[in-house]
Amino acid sequence: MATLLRLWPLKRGLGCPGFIGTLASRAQSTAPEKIEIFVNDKPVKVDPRSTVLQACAEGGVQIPRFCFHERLSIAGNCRMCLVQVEGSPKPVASCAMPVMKGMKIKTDSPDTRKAREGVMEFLLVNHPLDCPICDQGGECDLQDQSMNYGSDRSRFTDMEFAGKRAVEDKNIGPLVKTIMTRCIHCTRCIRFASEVAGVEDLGTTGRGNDMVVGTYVEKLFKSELSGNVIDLCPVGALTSKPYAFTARPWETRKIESVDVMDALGSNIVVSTRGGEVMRVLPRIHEDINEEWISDKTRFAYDGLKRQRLVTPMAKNAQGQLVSTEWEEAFFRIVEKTVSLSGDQIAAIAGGHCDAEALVALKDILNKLGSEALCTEEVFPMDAAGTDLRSNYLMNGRIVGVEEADKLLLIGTNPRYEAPVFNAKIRKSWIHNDLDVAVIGQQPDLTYECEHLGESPKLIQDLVDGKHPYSKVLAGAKKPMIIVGSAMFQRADGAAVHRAVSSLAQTVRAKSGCGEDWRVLNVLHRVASQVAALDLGYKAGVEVIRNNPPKVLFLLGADDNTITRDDLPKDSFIVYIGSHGDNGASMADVVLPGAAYTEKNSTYVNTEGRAQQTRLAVTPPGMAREDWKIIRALSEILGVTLPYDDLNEVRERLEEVSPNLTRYGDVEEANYFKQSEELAKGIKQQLSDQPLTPPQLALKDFYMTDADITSITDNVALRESCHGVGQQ
Amino acid sequence: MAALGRLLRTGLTGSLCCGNLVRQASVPFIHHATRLESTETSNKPTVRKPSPVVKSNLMEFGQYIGDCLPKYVQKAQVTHGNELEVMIHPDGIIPVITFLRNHTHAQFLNLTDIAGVDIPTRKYRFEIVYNFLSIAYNARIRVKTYTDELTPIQSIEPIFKGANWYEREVWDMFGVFFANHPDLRRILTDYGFEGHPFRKDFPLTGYVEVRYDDEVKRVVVEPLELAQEFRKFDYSTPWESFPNYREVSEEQVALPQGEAEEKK
Amino acid sequence: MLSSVAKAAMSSVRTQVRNVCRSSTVLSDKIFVHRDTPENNPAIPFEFSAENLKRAKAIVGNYPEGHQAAAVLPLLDLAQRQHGWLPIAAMHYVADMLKMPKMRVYEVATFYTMFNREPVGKYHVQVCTTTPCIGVGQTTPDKMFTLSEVECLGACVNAPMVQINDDYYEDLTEKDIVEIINDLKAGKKPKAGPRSGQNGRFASEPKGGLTSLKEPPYGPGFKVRADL
Amino acid sequence: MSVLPKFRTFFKIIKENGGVVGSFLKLYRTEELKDGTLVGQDKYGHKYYENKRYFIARSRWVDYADDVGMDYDGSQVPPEWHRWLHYMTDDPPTKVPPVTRKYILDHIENRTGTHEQYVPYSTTKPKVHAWQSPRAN
Amino acid sequence: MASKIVRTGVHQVKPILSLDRTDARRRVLNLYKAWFRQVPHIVFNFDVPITVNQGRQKIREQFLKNRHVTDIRTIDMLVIKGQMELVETVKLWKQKSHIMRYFKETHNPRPSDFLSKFYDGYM
Repeated sequence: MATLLRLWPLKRGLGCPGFIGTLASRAQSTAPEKIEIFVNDKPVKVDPRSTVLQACAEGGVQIPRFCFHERLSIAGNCRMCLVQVEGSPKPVASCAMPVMKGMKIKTDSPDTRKAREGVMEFLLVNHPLDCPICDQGGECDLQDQSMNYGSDRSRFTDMEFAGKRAVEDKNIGPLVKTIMTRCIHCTRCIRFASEVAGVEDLGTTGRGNDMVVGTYVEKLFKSELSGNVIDLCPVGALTSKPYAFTARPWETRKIESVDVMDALGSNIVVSTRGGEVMRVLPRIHEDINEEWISDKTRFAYDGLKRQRLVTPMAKNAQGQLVSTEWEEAFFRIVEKTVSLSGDQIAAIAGGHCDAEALVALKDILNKLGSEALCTEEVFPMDAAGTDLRSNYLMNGRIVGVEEADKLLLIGTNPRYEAPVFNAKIRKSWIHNDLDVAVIGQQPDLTYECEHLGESPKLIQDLVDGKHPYSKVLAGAKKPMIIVGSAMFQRADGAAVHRAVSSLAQTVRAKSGCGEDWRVLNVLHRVASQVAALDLGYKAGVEVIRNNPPKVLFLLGADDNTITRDDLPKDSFIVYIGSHGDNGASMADVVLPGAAYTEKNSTYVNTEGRAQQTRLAVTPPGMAREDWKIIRALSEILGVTLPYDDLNEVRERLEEVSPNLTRYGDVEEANYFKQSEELAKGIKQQLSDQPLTPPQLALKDFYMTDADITSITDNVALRESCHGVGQQ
Repeated sequence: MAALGRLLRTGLTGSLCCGNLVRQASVPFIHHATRLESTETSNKPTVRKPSPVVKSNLMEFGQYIGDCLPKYVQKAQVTHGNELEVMIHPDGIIPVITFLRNHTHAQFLNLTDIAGVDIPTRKYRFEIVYNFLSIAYNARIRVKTYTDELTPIQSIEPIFKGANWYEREVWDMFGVFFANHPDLRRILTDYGFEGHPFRKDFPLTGYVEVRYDDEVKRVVVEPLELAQEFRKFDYSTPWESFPNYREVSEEQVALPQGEAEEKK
Repeated sequence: MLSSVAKAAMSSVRTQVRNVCRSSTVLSDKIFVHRDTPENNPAIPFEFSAENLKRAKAIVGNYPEGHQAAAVLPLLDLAQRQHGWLPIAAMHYVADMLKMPKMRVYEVATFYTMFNREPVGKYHVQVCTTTPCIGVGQTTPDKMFTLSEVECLGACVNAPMVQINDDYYEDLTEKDIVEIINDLKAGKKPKAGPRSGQNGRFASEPKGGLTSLKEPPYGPGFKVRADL
Repeated sequence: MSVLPKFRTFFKIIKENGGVVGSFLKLYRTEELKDGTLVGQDKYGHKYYENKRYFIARSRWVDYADDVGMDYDGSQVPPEWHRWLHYMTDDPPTKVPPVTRKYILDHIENRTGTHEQYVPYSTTKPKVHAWQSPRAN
Repeated sequence: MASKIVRTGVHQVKPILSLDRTDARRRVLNLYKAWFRQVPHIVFNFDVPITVNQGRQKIREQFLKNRHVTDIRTIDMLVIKGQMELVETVKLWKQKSHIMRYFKETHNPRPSDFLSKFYDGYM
């Protein structure tokens, strides 16, 4: 029956409160007066738009459920949430029943129990008893709830030897494992796919006893958010393929951390056992990732065990990097560095560096007399450049998109650059009538969007009001412009920046959205960029290319922005990082650092929110936390940095940029006017090259961030790429 | 000595005035076991049902001890249906135990065990538990007293020679000092061992590790370094946070309390 | 006294013992996943004929703007009528036509037993489930007959009955069904409707003639005040 | 009991072991002097002797080839001679040649202590795969 | 006067051995002397690779380790334990390794400066 119950198509504007109330709750502005109901004879005041289940939760009673999920539409097909309502002849499915004034709800009466026990028995009729070999065991809703509502004896005698109902497993890709016999048809995965992921691949076929959840035809569940169905599945029908049979949930240790695969800083929980990361799960953060994470976040952890730098390495006489001791590696660096003046030393920071390491590297170079500290990502340094924080932040916040009514994406593909953010855009598109327009090559997005064109000149046309869409923007109440950081990597990056910032100012002025609404947003692609810019790193390696140093420090920089050919023959490269890749291969000395699960460190996401990762496992072998390496090196170099422990580094961070230690807060910036004034000075002209986001296919999504995901060895993701490639 | 004299006096007068009571109390002791065998017809053989007769007898006897030694006995109670416990003040160890050993209607001549319990939250963190057996009456009794780390407790070695090693054991494991013990020294731990392992604040792993060192050709002791993290299990499920849905499956057995007499 | 004890004992026993269910699960003879076969795969083109296309447009036009997906049932039926059965290509065609996700079309097509997702014979004999079956779910080698067991066809008064393609044959006897099949084999189209089982009645009237409503219907003004 | 036969035996032993010098060398090498009949020689050049005059367990012995020098070792005896030497059989391989099968490996001596010795290694995969730098040119 | 008031406010406890500080001090000194006198015998009997002076130094160190203790009962308890140790030592119940335990020669204290901690991996 799910076919009929499900809301297809999720019509935009159909988000009436009772229907998808929870989803649209943010959009609702004024709350109506509360009404009184009675939960187990206890009076509770609740919102009249809420369902019985939510009302009971407010009254402190948790109602068992399988199909109901706060962030998905209501299906009401598991019937586990039955409650007795006085005056109603039959038990009521509380998840789908709106509250009414004076309702008397009994959540633990004998009738309620009996009803739920009946439901449970029916669910278990066709559920296999394979909990001992099921990966969901220990965190299974069915298991937990059957402890309360399960029958103590079985009516299953199977005298005909017919067995239980069996359903064939589907192959929906290398990430999600299906054991469909365990499925209880809650349709959460289907609703997730069609509502949040925007991929209508899953559905129910057949009816009655023959109902099957699946794809009907043999195909992959091709979504960048596919891993979330593993968490959603209340039973073990959908489990993680890479995690299969590796650990039990009760024996893992859970550490709350932050993801660094994209610039959103999704909140995650890292499950470890015996010094190994077993899996990564999402952690709820309403303002960033709600409770979803992208597949890269979820499945990149096996890269933490591959291609790792575990010992310091130095080049031997044959020019081959060989393992060595810390003392020896430091000595080699000192040997080269000691005689140099400051301007012959430089450093490049990569995309996954934490703020602690960045500040330490900055301090050591400053002490050595060098100012040549760059990030791999380019950002126009002309005019205001990175001096004004509002220039490089997602000023309107990630949740801002839920309020916005017009969204202009310039040269970005949020679906792969920030999948969770893309889900938020889709949510806003469904519930808030968000209009999306795109400038740049058209990406395959999960919502409808107007494609304005590919040329950057269009931006200027919009500013000048030549383009018809400029009227739409002007009519918007809360417009948002999101520009991908990849656009600043172009030769005419500065011009794009000028155009975008003047467009933002124009739109703001015309639409009358007020001073508080922030129009200009930059969507970064790497986790370290905002922190690096906050700390005063120069964006882009132009400085280094123009003034080749004798000694170059690479802090996790693997993008080949500077190669050996850019440097003099006798230059000396030191690589500090966790994974061996381009950076390490061209280095003379390699110092093994810690990956994001192995250190307590600070990252700032694209909206300027400082967050902490926490140490879940110790760095492998002789690897050390990055800032400690730099601190130790500074002592050898004779420019000892004045901090010995994490607190002292954080104090230093606070000195440099106080927002970096205000964890969880967004430090806002509002200097758009000044920035635009300054940007007017930029003389560079917009080219006619089409704006192309760097990631257009799902394959690109899985193949990026090579240094952490270590694609050459990352089995799951590689298979995924192959699978996707074949389709 | 004076205390002993007083005890004997009180004991005597107690037994004289409550002679009637004593007879009632002690007579069932003799038939205690046979009674149990004959009346027990439960179909659950592993669970011994306490006999109310036994219980009331024990309570009467506890009452009697309390009456005889009002200065020391703080509380008498019957736990688990048929186990008599007498809580006493630490000063009264010698008199009470002498009484229990020598009184005609007690004759707890056999010291089964001395145990210690560490409850760090209490003001007197250690509970010292004496278990006695009266062969004459086939009865057991448990005497409990308390102390802290520094307050010495009187040794009952002069009364029961068998207490010697038990008290050494309590000293070794808990660090409770027994005054007047003829030979108080460690009994279980190695020479040079520091700390008292049964104390709750003593870490499960100990403070030191012992290994044979090849260089010095001798066993050496070093501060503990754990090479492996503890296995820690996290049994909480999301459902666990809603205890409303957990049925209470076991019925709390109400412990019959002996009449508590808090004496100065 | 004794009886009350016995009753109490019995009732306590009864609460403890649950009934044993012995019937095994009945599953459909169809599978609910698609597997590519030479005669049914997405590569085989499917298109509405010009005539059907016109019909389809009309059907779609019945629904308000934005709710075209509601036309999926009639369109699938149209496709099945055109092709004889419903290949996956037809589902894709309908999905594209209505701009709805393919999965949603699969769901509809698998939900209704009237959609034949595998080739059926010229005559699709659908028998009420109570009839003893022979080789249900199979098609005869000459692709003439497909026998399937279906749920209630809504003609219970005239049971037993079969549905052959769109026609109901009711009040059947053994003789009738043999006759029907033979007729069909011979290429003739037997008369649909009630057969000899109830003496060839017209519809679902009682066998022994009318038992009520025998007198002529009352005219207007019956039992009404004369002055009105 | 005459002493004379003993002397005769003594001189015989001296003679069979290559005179006075040879006997001293032999004594130095094996710390034993015996006389016996040569039963055979294996592929390595070790010579096998027997003299029933000695007690069993002493009555068969091996005289290692000269090229092993002082580094002789019980494991240098090939299995077919090992059987005879340890009285598992009375037929030396010279009389009853050993059965050859294609799956029987060639005999090698115990290599413990040499650079060819067997060193156990872990068969489990390392938890963390270390990065190897690509070979320089 | 003030100190007297304070003392009356303090919880009354049963003494272990000593009744006042001088008594406790006497016991400590006696124990120290006893150990001190035994050192040559210990060194000889146990055949430990230390000199008499080193032994005495160690005893002094062990006593000074508890110099901050002021509670009389704690002092008494320490004296009792010290006495027990002495008996165990003198009666040769202990073995050589038990004596050498005081010297902790194989134990390398953890480094405290940043660089050594960095090299050792203790952070």
